[in-house]
Amino acid sequence: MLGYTITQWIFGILSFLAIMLALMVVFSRNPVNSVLYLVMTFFCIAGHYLLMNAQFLAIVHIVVYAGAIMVLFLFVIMLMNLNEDTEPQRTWLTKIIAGVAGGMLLFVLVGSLKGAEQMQLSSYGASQIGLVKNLGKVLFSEFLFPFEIASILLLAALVGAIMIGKKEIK
Amino acid sequence: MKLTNRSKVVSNKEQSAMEKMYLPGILKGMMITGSHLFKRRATVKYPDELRPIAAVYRGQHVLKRDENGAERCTACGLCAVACPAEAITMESAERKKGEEGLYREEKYASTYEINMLRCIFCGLCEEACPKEAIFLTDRIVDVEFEREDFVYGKDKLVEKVDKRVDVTKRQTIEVAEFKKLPGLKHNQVFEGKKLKH
Amino acid sequence: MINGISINYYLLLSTVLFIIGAIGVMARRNSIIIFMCIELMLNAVNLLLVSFSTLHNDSSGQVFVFFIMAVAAAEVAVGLAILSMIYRNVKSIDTDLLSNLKN
Amino acid sequence: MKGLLILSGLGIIAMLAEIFKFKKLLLPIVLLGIVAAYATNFMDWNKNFGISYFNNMIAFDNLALAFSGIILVTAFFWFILANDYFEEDSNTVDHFALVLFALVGALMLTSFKNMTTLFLGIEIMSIPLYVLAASKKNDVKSNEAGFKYLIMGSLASGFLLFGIALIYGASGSFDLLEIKSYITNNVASMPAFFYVGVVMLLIAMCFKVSAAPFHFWAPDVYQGSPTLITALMSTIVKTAAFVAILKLFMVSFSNISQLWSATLAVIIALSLIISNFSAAMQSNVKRMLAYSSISHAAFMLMVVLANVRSSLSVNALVFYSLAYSIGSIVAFGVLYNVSRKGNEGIEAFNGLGKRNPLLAMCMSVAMLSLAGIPVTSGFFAKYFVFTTMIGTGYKWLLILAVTTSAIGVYYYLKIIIAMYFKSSDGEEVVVVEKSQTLVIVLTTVITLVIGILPNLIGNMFEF
Amino acid sequence: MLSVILVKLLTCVIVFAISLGVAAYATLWERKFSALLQDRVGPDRAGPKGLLQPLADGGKMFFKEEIIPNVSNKFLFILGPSLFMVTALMTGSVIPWGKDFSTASGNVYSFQITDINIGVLYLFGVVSIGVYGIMIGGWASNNKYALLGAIRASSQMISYEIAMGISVIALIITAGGTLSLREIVAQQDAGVANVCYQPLGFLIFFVCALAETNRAPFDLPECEAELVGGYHTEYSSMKLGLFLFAEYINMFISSAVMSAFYFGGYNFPFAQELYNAMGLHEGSIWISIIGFGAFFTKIVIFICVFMWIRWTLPRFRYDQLMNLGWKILLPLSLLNLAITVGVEFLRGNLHF
Amino acid sequence: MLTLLLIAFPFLGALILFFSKTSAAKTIALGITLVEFIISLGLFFLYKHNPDNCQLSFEKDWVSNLGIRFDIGIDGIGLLLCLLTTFLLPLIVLSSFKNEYEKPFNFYGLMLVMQSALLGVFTANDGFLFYVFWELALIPIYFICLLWGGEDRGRITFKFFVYTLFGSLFMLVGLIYLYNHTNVNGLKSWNIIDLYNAGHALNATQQSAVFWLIFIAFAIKMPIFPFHTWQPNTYVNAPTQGTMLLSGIMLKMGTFGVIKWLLPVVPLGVEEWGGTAIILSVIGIIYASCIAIVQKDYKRLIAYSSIAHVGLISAGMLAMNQQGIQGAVMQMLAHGVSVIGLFLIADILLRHTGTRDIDKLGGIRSMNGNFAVLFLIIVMGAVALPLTNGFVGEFLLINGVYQFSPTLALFAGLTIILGAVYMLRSYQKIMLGERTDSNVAFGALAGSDKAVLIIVCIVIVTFGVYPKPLNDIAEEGVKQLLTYIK
Repeated sequence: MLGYTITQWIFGILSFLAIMLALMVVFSRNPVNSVLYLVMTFFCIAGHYLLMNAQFLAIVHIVVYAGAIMVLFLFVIMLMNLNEDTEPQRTWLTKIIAGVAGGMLLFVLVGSLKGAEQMQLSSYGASQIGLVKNLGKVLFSEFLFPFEIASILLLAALVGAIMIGKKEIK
Repeated sequence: MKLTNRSKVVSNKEQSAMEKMYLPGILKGMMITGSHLFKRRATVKYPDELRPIAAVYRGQHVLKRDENGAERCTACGLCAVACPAEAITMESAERKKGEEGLYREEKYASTYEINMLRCIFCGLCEEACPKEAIFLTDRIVDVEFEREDFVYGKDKLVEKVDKRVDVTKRQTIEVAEFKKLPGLKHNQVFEGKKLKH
Repeated sequence: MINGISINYYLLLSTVLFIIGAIGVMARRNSIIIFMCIELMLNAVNLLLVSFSTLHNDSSGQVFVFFIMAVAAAEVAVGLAILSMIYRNVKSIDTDLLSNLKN
Repeated sequence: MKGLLILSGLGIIAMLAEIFKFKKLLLPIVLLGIVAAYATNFMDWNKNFGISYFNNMIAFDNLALAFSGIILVTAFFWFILANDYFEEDSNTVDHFALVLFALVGALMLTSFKNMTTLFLGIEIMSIPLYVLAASKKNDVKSNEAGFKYLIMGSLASGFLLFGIALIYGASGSFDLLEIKSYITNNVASMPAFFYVGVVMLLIAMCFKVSAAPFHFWAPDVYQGSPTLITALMSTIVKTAAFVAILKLFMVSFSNISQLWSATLAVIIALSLIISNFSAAMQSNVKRMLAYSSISHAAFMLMVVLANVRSSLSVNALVFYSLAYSIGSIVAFGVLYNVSRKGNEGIEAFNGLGKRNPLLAMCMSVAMLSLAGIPVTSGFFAKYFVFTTMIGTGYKWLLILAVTTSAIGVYYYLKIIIAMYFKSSDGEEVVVVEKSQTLVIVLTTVITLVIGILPNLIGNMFEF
Repeated sequence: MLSVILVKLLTCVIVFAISLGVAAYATLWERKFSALLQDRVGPDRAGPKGLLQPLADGGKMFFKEEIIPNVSNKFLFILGPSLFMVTALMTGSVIPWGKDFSTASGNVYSFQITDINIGVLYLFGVVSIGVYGIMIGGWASNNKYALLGAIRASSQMISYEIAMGISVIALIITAGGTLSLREIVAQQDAGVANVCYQPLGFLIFFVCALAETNRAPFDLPECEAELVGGYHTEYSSMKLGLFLFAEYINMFISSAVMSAFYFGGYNFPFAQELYNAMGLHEGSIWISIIGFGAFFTKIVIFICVFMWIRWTLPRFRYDQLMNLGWKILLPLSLLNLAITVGVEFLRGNLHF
Repeated sequence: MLTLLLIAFPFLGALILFFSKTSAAKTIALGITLVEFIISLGLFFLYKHNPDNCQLSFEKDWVSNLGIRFDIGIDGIGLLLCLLTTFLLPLIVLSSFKNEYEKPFNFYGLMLVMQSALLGVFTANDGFLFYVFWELALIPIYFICLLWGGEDRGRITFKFFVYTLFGSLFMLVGLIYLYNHTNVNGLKSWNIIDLYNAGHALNATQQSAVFWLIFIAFAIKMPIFPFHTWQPNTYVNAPTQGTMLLSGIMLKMGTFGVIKWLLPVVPLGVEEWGGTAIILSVIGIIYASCIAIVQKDYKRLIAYSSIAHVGLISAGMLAMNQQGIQGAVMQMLAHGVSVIGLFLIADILLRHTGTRDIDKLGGIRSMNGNFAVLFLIIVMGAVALPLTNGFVGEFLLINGVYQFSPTLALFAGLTIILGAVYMLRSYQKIMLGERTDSNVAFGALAGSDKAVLIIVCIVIVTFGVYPKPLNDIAEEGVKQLLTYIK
């Protein structure tokens, strides 16, 4: 098709969608819509993961981000009953400044990312690294310490969130 | 203070470890509900099946005619007085010439209405009637869509000449005898004495 | 299956996503959206890591992504707890209203 | 490593205290634990040089042990100082646990050998602090501080991760040593995005240590947080973050210093100028200390910039961290006691010389130390930094540092003047708990002792 | 190739149809079953024995007037139930309904839409997306009751997902460390059903499945005594139908998952003997069909148990629900995991 | 060992005062300072003439890995300044007998710490130690000014502190720079001789840089125009004893620093930039003198005169010849003595009349003749008339500057004329002329004041007539120094 492979088409479409949806996240006036756009962005990213044969990661990505994190966001937004009317808006000037700053940053980054053209992703058949078994082996051998210590992180977050969240007992 | 002797004292005692597991309790509950799978259905498919009705069932009223087809009711109002639900209203009228075949006595009820929504089917009207004009029958009051339709007029209450309603089961001799006893209120009225309060 | 796509495209894509997130942080006043934009940035990083992982045919990049996810989840939990606490006190999550600390 | 385990265990024990009702015993237990951790640290000294744990994820070499030692000492004093802070709060055990977890993160930052452990260390240290900063639930300022800290922290994490990802992309590894060997082998042919990654890492770390122009969150956060938490942030967190920078940029990226040193120099210069001038204009002492911490950050960054790959710079950073931590403990301890009535302005110090001479004296010493006046530890700290810097090409930065630190004296002295010269509205005596007095005096004495005999520390850390 | 695709498509359609059909008849069966438990007859007017009742209900749903509240967010209002329905249907795709069979030409077809090696995670992923349907629907209604219902539903689902996940991890450890449903089922082929190894895990999974599907006694989100109709208070006609329907599909799928995880799926005791007696060879379509039958029987039994529980147990209070999830099921599942790991280690199946 | 005792003794005394909190602090402090004076006399007698290096030194490792040593010892110039310090301190203490300070133990304690630090500065032979003592001297005086100073002391002392610290940080940088260039058997060293060698090894540009880094610190301390702006206010606001310390001794730290720590270290730098510095000094002389002439406040007048004097000293020593430096040393001693007398007089005036305004004073001579005589002697010392001790130094200084540049010497010589103008004019206004309302009854001087003034006068006259013993020591010291410079 037009000289591109199916993969390239999929890549292109997913990327386009991801960027568009990400832009929608930023520019949508309604916070709930923002959340939904972000969820969809995450789906696109998960699609990319699948494209790179990182199946496990893709599904974990969905479970963690779409299934847990974004639900929390939605939860909070709904509890606070935020909608378009309550949405504060920055002045156009600030927005333009933010846009220009971001654009410049993008320009700098993209400019400096030259030189990677020659690096091609390795072929699909050989790549089994995204499978659960391989990931598990690496995670529990090489990355055992980070894995264990991440429990401290989660514990801390848990304790912290509960401490902040619970009502003050008088 | 106990109002009835069926009340139970609520106990807040600690549950035992076994009870705290809840599972046995839940299983017990499920056994109870499950056992109902094998119990007889209690449903009566009403319009198709009917439950047997007792002989003295008190259903829809009927205003009786005498053997000649004349209405028995004289609009004395005793039934209305007796009615605890105040469901009965009536208006009386004098019998005109030529109407002897229609009404048994000189006075008759030109309208007679029972509000079936108010009626509690206690049967006091029947007891109060000195003329043996009103009876409760084993017929079931029909369902209607409008409230007004539940106010039964004479068109529905008075039995059709060609389709008499059998009230013999209720019109027992004992009742008839009883009604004739002197000193009963309606007899007093009937005898032209003043009611004592 | 992934043949024929240069790593450059993934670099570009994640950079763009990252920058969009950064712009969001700058351009929005709603704290929750800002927070979400940060999540978007982290996801751009994840994408980049995975693509590099595929490039090098090395699992550690993907494993790193797990840690990022764990941290993101933890951060969000804490962050939203703080946000809801702020909302309880201020009845707003407009960042411009959060300026009690300026002298 | 054992220290790390002990601290993690302590955190969990702290959480159990509520359930098993030994809250009163918690502080002694924690202190004992910290001492134990310190002891294990001490025993490991020089022993397992270079031995790493878990596939080179983490290694407690002497450098790590030295900085962990500083962190633990600071933590020890901090806990004693904070005992009544813990008593006041209804969530005592949570606070304990969170602080201990933050310490675990800090220790990880001293010993990481891999980008994974770096990242996790930073987050383990930061997340409890986000919470602690916001821990005054009914105080909007505290909430705001926590929130700002969180947003800025996450943003920094984003940059950090992007940097790590790019570096990984180029080198194919998260291991510091492997990255280093990658650099040595491919100096000529590294893709451009590797450099971007390094710079992004630098930016992220500058966010974390609040160096200008990424400092804007720091004053707000320091001011809004509960005083003792601010103390924690400006001592332990700073120290840990600096070790991380040191290890990253002096160990891993030193071969390409020409890439980041100019950026770093600009950052340092900006920090020095902005922080000192801003600090001079503050009336809130906490805010002032925040700005001063930025300037100290600049000084510590100078050690990294000097990029002298010898014991000299490590020594300098060790000494600076210690001096700064101890001095800050005194300063914040006094500030905490002085500002109990809620007034954190400089006028809260008015007449302290009369209201509590001992406290005033300790504060004076601390201020002199932070300002870098001799026979206090702060002087030697600055001295060591100057020493490392003087051989490099950044002499203009050195001159700037000297000039601005003279400005720094201005705001430190403002407090001394307030204490001895200004009269307060009420002449009531500032009462300080015995344990706190002990800590404040002890730390003051340490400030003086290592100011007079820097050898005590200098000889200890020979790398 | 083409035939494979066609068969896959066909499988999709069949699974889709079965899901919908089962869900439809589950609504009828729910009423019937409750009637039985309560000594009643249940619906028996539409068609013989009331068998056409679901069609009547469906027709009614379709033809009722559609009411969208004026103040609601229209797009999201419609999106909510659709999403809920879609996710409910998606879960069916990884369930192995029967053994593979091969045709004479040697093509192997399977009674499964797709076997992905992380099927268990896929299930969890899709289930977690299902929360959005409820939340969006509840929020878009712009109704306090709906919002509260939605929040209840989502927090309940998220909470119970944890215990569920951990119990499944224990299961996966016993099942030899695979995340593919087909392998989990196949692994119970000759041996004993997993429930024998994982009784506690099954119990936890079962309770969580009840909560995940918002079934009584965990049907707090639609607790009419407090919340009118819960998240679907404002819904009417087919959009309400989608919500209700999806709930039954969820029930169906979770029954299927449970029977696959813990009760051997299409396997049944003495299956091999039976096949031998019938003279069926490996790969015969009849084996698949019998297996499918066995599977379906198990599913039906589970659905009955779901209903049985519904009509037995009273509804929880919300704090009780959360307490159960966090303070009982989660520790229990962790305990179960620990025991499993210990036992498996002693059996030599795990290496450190 | 005796040198160590010299430094440690006042410090110990200070500790005793701090902790005893006695109200008899004055007396104790006087005792301590007298003992200290005796110790320094001991040093004076133990001092061997014509040394080739330091004497009576005491060495100990301090921060060994950085080559920092606790290294103190006496050379000629240092000995003279130690003598000056130890001699002046009892006088300063004595002069304060009429003043009642709050918490005297702290006041005198700080003073003793200051003495200790000053002696440390004058005896240090280790660059780092020198810097430490240098900074250490700053802290007590800062507190003395801050706690016991006059109105507006906060702001003014603060300025003073920041100024001096600012300078000294630059000095530190300069010293570290030198230190980094030292090489003693592969190790770095802070020893003064090694620093000299390191300095000599530098090229002219480097030396210039180091010169300015270090010179700024000394210039601020002395102070030299244009770094002097902190000085008049500080002098005026500090308590009298503080002012005496500042002007009598602390000022000498700067000049001493130049002589011992600047000239021999970077001679090329001095050659390059010394002219500029001398011009600045001379500008300072004229500028300060002119301001002094129009000053109304007597204390402020003395303060400006101090700037003028120190300008001359600075010009002389930067000329870098035997006469100039020797004159500077002599002038330092003379100025120290006379300026203390002058400040005491200012204090006496204030105490007796309630004002220091020259215009409001007058005719005191008729009320207290003795005072007038003593005052006159001191004034004459200050304007360096022959037969006062000031003359020797001033003469040598102008001589030295003349060798450097006759034109500059001409301007520098103006200091004598201008000095005479403002000194004598103020004397005339205060002591002679009409009595004014404010000083109706100028009573007899207190015993302590009288004692101080008399001692000061005796010294002025004695060493004006017979300066030889001091001059000899100074000459030797300077000669030795010049060997390092060449």
